[in-house]
Amino acid sequence: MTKKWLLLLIMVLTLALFAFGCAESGEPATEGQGGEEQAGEESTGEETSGGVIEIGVLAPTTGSEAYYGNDMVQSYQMAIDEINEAGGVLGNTLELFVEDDACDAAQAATAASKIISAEPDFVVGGYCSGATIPALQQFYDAGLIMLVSCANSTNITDLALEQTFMINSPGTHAVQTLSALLSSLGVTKVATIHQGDDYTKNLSDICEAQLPEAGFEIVAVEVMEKGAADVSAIVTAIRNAGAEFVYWCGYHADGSNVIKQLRQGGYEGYICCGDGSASPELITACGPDGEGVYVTSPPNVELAEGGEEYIAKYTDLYGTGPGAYSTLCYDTIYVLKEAIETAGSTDYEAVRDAIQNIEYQGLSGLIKFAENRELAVSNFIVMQIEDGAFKLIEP
Amino acid sequence: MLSAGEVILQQLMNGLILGSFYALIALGYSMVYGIIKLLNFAHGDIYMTGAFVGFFVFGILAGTVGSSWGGVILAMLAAMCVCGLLGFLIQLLAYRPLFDAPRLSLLITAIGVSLILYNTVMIITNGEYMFFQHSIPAGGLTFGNVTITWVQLVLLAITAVLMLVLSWFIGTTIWGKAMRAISLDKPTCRLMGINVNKIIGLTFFIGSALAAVAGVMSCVYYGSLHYFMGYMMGIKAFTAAVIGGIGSIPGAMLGGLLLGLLEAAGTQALGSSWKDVFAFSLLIIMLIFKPTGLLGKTEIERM
Amino acid sequence: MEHNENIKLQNIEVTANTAAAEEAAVEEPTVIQRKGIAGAWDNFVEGMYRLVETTKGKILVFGILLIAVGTMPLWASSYVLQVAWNAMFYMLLAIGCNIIVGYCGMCDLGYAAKFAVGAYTSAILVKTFGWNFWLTLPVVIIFAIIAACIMGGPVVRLRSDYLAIVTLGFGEIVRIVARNLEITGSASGISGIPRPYLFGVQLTKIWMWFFVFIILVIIFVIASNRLKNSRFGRALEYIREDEDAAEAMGVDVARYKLWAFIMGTVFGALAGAFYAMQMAAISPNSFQFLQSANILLAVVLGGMGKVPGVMAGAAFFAIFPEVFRDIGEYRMLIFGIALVIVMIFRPQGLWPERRR
Amino acid sequence: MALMEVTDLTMRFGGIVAVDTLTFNIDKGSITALIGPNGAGKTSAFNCLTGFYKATSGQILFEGQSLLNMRPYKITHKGIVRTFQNVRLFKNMTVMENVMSGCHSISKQFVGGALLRHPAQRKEEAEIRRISEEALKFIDILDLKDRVAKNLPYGYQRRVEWARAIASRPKLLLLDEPAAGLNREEKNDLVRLIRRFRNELGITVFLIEHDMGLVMEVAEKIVVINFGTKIAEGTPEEIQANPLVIEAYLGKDDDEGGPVQ
Repeated sequence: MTKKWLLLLIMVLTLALFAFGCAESGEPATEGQGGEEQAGEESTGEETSGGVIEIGVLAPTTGSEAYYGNDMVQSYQMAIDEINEAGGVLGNTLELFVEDDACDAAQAATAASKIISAEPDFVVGGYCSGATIPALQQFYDAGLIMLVSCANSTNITDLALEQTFMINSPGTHAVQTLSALLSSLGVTKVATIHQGDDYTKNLSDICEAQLPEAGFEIVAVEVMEKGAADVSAIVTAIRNAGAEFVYWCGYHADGSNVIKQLRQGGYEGYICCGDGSASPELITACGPDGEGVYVTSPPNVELAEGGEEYIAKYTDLYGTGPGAYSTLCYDTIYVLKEAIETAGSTDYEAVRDAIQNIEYQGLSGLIKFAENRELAVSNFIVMQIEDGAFKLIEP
Repeated sequence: MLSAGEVILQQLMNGLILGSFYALIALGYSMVYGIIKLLNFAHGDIYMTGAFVGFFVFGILAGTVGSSWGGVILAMLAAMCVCGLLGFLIQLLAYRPLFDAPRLSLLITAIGVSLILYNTVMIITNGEYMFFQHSIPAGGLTFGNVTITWVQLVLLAITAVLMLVLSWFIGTTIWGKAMRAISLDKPTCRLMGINVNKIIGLTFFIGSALAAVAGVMSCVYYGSLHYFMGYMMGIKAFTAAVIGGIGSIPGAMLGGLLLGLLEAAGTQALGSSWKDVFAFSLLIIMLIFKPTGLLGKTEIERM
Repeated sequence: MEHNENIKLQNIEVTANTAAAEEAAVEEPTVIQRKGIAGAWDNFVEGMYRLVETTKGKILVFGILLIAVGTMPLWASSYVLQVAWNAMFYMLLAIGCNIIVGYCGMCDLGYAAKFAVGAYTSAILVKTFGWNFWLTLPVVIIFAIIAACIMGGPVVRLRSDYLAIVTLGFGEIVRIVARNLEITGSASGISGIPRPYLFGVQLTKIWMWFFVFIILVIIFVIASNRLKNSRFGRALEYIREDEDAAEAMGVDVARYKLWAFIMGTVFGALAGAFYAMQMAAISPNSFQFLQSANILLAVVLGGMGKVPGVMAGAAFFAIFPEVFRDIGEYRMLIFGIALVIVMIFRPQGLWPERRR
Repeated sequence: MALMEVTDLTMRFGGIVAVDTLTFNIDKGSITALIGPNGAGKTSAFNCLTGFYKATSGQILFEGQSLLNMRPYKITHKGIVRTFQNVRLFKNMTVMENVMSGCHSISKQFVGGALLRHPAQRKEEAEIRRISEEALKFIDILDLKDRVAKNLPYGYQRRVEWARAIASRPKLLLLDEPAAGLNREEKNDLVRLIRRFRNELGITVFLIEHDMGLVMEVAEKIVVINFGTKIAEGTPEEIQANPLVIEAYLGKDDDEGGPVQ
């Protein structure tokens, strides 16, 4: 028995070590929750000035997508701090109430109900489409306006919820841009690689549906599981299919691996990445293999006006550079601010109509909604990696 | 466009490389299963930990030894030691108290250990991918449209050497013989004066060290690493171990290489979205028709 | 056979030396009285067991439980209800999984596949074909039986470790197939499933689902207990304890294992069907290996084969991450450590056993 | 009249012939014993009879029906029940539940009955309980019925196993070394019990055993095998006088049964 107790002691000690040792890296997650604690104390303010406008955030701050989730929370927080410093919205300060969906449908449902229970005024967030969709239904039932910052699956549009707006351009816009790029390059045989999840598969499906109409041929659709190391067999299959152009629909983390292996495996045609890979990390991770790779992306922070300031400020605050969706999240808060100011209150109908009719020029481009609450105008651009940096090109 | 022959040659090469990763990890599964009948769920995460240890050691050494093969070899040795010790400690702290408990409890403990490793690395790396930048010269042998890089050849060579060494170790040394004896009959080994716990510890050490080699190799070859890289790799390696005949060392090697080749063939023939279905279906069919695996021995049940 | 002789010899020695002591032990079952908190806990457990043995005690305990749970929507926020709903959903799965793992002793690492079958069947029929949800339930059961035969049929004769890996394989296959097929909505899954009606009321609010799930849990518990305390359930337990002896007593081991599989799958599939309706959206992501592992862990942590135990385990699984939401990433780490510690100290699970 | 006829039974493990053209009969209502020195193939023969091993060749007839290639549970359903050399109880279950397993082969309710609990199922459950309690009473361990099997001393575990066996109301009871691990007093009880099985319950008993004293006392017919083949068959007196048997035992005398007294 004593032996067992000794083991217990060792385990507790190890645990304590972990807890102390990792306290630093856990910082970003607690930052969002600081707001949460305060929010609990104060009553939810209505449009009267001096109150608090609470914004619920649904983001995957733990789990496989924790990196993006934390990046989202940080971007929201940055926007909110700026607004609060400048006097808030209609005299009210903004506060975040962050809940973690861990990119999992069941946890997202719980997180959503926790957000609803806290009775915020608005909800933003949503990274993984699969986790966001069940939550959207709940927000709709609870009568909360939701601005989906990142998730851009067309399935969200298909739900046709009257208070749910998508800040990110849907995949259909990306493919329109892609189509223009293909024409300018004069290639016809296209292969896509997705990662088997909602967002990337959706993008690949849109390619399969739209590109043949525009006269291109999809010669291969391959899937690379998230985090799978080996794609050499896929590369060979793509080469064998005779693809002249590979469209990588997945995320930047795996993207570098795919690009490297495509080049190592002897593929010599064009490579293009979707917006999931539009991150400067892609360039560093790819090294020389990344040269010449195209990216269809929402306006890149670095290329946007005021982008450098943004990066500098973000890096200064959080120690790392902003992620691919950072500006979308940042703009989300500003869209909300402008809508509230236009409406003059936090009234559901008024703010919803204000958002529907908004025209906001943000870091991520023009935000203006179509009838179906998707972005009306595609904000996609095409970039090419040249000498270790993104360069804007006109397809 | 590649010719049919080139496709086959290229896919064969792809399968062999992937298969050697599977084989190295499968060895650890098979050794541990053979000796204490435990499906060591944490093994995939030890592979992942090995990759990260290698990555960090490589980063530290890059300044002094350079970021070519020298650094890689040193990083590999360091990762082997650290992961070997880690495997030994896991066995000592988590599994040993449960050797006499129901098998399912042991399995659950293994899942628990897996969660611990996985989440620890996730917290340390903040859930981000790491990228392994080395300066190993590119290039290799070219046959028509097919290129086999030097890195690939070195990886295959390392795998082959390790397997030969392991076969020698298990087959001829006193330690190896003790391992085989324990897998047959633990109580009798105790009576014969074999320090069973020590041998089990050694088994974990060796299995984990091999997984660490695979981890560092994957850093070099694929260039990126992340905290969940061990999960699917672990499952696939276990599949490989079962296909080869779990508990059998040559079986693990054969199973690993075979699974790698089959996956490459599956990707080529059915497309990558059905690749895993193909692999798992094969596993199930295999188990139905030859439950002992390719090289496993049939045990005569005794009443 | 020499081996057997050895054992026999050992047995003789043991009996000879301790025959007298054992004789005494049989006359009077002595239970070692533990001291301190452990002793108090033992007494409490024994007391509770005695209490629920009497009819009055049963009514008292279950009455209090029912009132406490039944009035929850009055005083709890929708978040608490959602967590409670989640806990009950896990309970349903754990009760189903318990038939396979707890009663029959088969290691199932692919239980998520089983509830995926129910969730998808129901969701497709309701969303794509416009069926009434309640009418899909018989179809769900039929599909569950077919799926269990496909998944279980070939493997019930295999050794337990192989069973684990085969169930895991099937779990992955089901998820990948669901992801690749058009009818299952591929990677996006099926969303916007219309909520079903009950007594003319559309079940949109969480408290409605809360009550639906209370009823489901009660049905599942009763069904599971009935299965356990029957010839069928006992046969499963004989198999778990000793397959050869069970076979010698006339139990068709392969057939009963398959039926344990079928019953477990039917329970899981029904739970899955209701899950799809409450969430109004399902996707292959909800059926990952982690989900299977969670269910298995709930069963083992709670105490295999003991229905209240596995329910407690499931509740723990649903509530633990919520309680520790604030520590974010650390919670799964702590959970892993807790799991290892529990297994080392109580490999038979947390639920206390009556000591007799 | 022969209840079971074994003809030319052969069992090979790879190159080893464990049972070699063994032929004998078990008469209805008799107490028959199979004996032989260590490694003579007794247990292998026994496992062939109960279906746990597949006989390589030969024939086993029970009431004129072949048992070859029949799964063990089917054989139990025919009315043949066995015990194990090393007690194989369902360790974590109560004595009562253990004994109820005996009734498995004589009852038939399944999943439907379990879930619906209709009158037929209730009646059968009550019947199972009644038979099990009777069996426990017969072995005289009814007061242990709520104890967990693994907590019982060895001698009592054996008794539970016998109760379990007779609860299935078998026609033929196969005992695999029932005296193993029992002390003198318990062995005497066993002799009485075996007689009672036959006399009061009408069960034909077949046992394999090491303990010569016990076998000579209880068996009416003895079959002796060595190296898998039958070397003698007859009444205890005939066997005691048989020179082949004496040679077999004296030549390889290494078990506690000792030479023929």
